[in-house]
Amino acid sequence: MLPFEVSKNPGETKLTIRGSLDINTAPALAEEIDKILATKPAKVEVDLGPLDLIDSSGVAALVKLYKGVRGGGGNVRISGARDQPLAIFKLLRMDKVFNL
Amino acid sequence: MLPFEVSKNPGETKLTIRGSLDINTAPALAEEIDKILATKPAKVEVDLGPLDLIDSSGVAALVKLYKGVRGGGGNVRISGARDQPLAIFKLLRMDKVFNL
Amino acid sequence: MTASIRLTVPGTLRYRGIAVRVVAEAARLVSGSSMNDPDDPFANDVRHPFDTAVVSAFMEIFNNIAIHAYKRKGGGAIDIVMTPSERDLVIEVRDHGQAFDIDEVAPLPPDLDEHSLPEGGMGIHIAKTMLDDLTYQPGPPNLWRLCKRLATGPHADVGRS
Amino acid sequence: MTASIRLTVPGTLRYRGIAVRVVAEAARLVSGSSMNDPDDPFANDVRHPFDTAVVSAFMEIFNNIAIHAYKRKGGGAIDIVMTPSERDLVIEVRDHGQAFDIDEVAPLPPDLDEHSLPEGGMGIHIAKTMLDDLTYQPGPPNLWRLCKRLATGPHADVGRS
Ligand SMILES: Nc1ncnc2c1ncn2[C@@H]1O[C@H](COP(=O)(O)OP(=O)(O)O)[C@@H](O)[C@H]1O
Ligand SMILES: Nc1ncnc2c1ncn2[C@@H]1O[C@H](COP(=O)(O)OP(=O)(O)O)[C@@H](O)[C@H]1O
Repeated sequence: MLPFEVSKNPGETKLTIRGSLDINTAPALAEEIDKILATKPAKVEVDLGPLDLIDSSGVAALVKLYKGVRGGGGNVRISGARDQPLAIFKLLRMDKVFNL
Repeated sequence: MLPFEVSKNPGETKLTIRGSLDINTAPALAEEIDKILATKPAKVEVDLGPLDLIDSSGVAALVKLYKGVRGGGGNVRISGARDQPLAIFKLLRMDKVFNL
Repeated sequence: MTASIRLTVPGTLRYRGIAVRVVAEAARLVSGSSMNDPDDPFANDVRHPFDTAVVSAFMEIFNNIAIHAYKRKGGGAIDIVMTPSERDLVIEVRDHGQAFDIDEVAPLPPDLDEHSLPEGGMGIHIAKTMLDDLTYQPGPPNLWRLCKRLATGPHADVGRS
Repeated sequence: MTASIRLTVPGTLRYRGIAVRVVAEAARLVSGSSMNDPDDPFANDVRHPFDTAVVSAFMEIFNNIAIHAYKRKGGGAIDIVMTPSERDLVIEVRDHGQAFDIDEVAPLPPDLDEHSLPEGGMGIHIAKTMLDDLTYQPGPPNLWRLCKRLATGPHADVGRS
């Protein structure tokens, strides 16, 4: 099973990430992100509620998604971060940019 | 939180055991079993559904309960064993005695 | 994949949980039951028959070392070397506690009924039956060698009783 | 409680999961977040701020050794010695891969906005900020020393940024 799920509705792509987003699992997400970016989405919702752990490779994948969508004129909404992932975003001061 | 729960109804005592019943957790259960046996129960239901792991110390605690209740003329019903605990009961050929 | 994993912990029951987890992970490297379950990075159920056999046997060996060899007082280490290969897992466990004669351990009674249900003396029997091979060599250091092969047929990896 | 736990694994990302689990357990021995959760013997969430800090830092150090020191090719071991005490956890990590000059690692830009969000170079920063002390001594063996103290005040153990 993949550590993420993508669902596409008209005008919105939803990405749910679960478990551990790390150096071993981030490469598969990065491929999915490339596919998402290729669709030039207007709005991407990222649900981090089921995410338990993240490392810098996982953060890099999310940053790539964020920059890619914004660079194409779209919007990203990240929600649900808790525990260790939230601590990491705060440490990196990304909580403000990501609006967590 | 204790690895077990006891509920008493008239004529029946129900014991639910969860997690790991092993050399580190069995002593607390053995104390509880002494209390249960002191009530000379006519019927004890043991639910092993939430039990993930057992070792020989855990088995010994259950045998003590079984023998104690039967020795006092009562009945024991053990149900719900699965995975590793079930494999251990089968290996020890206790599945037949315990009616699993 | 024949590199080894080595874990050394103090010889008390406090460290049993850590050791059991590592052994469960080593079993998973052989059985292929996923190590990084994306749904729960730390999920660690023991479900696969191979993992069940390895973990069940190892728990008994660890308990016995802490209780009988180190007499619940610690004072020495338990050294565990796990060598996973494609087909089997070999675990060597060393301690510097008191040695014993494994041939003197009485077997379990062959037929169990309600009255003969054992309340002890099951550990070595569980470990032997769950594994393909279990040897003990008194030391120092005392050396246990646990070997479990990955079965290819169905229902073939738990117990041989 | 000053006995050490030692884990040695091959220096590849395949063994990251095992190492992270053991470090999480070692952190739990200090923070007191239960090691044997009776509800799930293998539950292993990282929730306590102390555990969060230790695990976050260790994951980065392990990644870096596998990727930069061993260049994703393995070929050597990663040796981890965890010494839990009542007040802190000290973790020493040794590898025989390529050494580097930690003082040359560029810091993260102090102010982040949408455009300066980093896509790399965060690992050492995360590890340093999460810990009370992080040192690196080029080898062989190269030696990382991670130290995290248990905070007594509330909200005091995650990050110092
Ligand atoms: N590692 C060990 N070191 C010393 N003695 C041991 C060890 N393991 C087992 N023994 C001895 O063998 C006996 C049988 O062990 P076991 O089958 O596990 O049952 P139990 O531990 O319940 O007695 C123990 O009572 C003990 O005397
Ligand atoms: N263990 C290590 N061995 C060799 N070089 C390392 C090690 N850790 C870090 N480095 C070097 O320091 C740099 C910064 O590391 P880090 O902050 O983790 O970011 P990243 O790994 O994303 O580049 C790395 O790019 C690498 O050149």
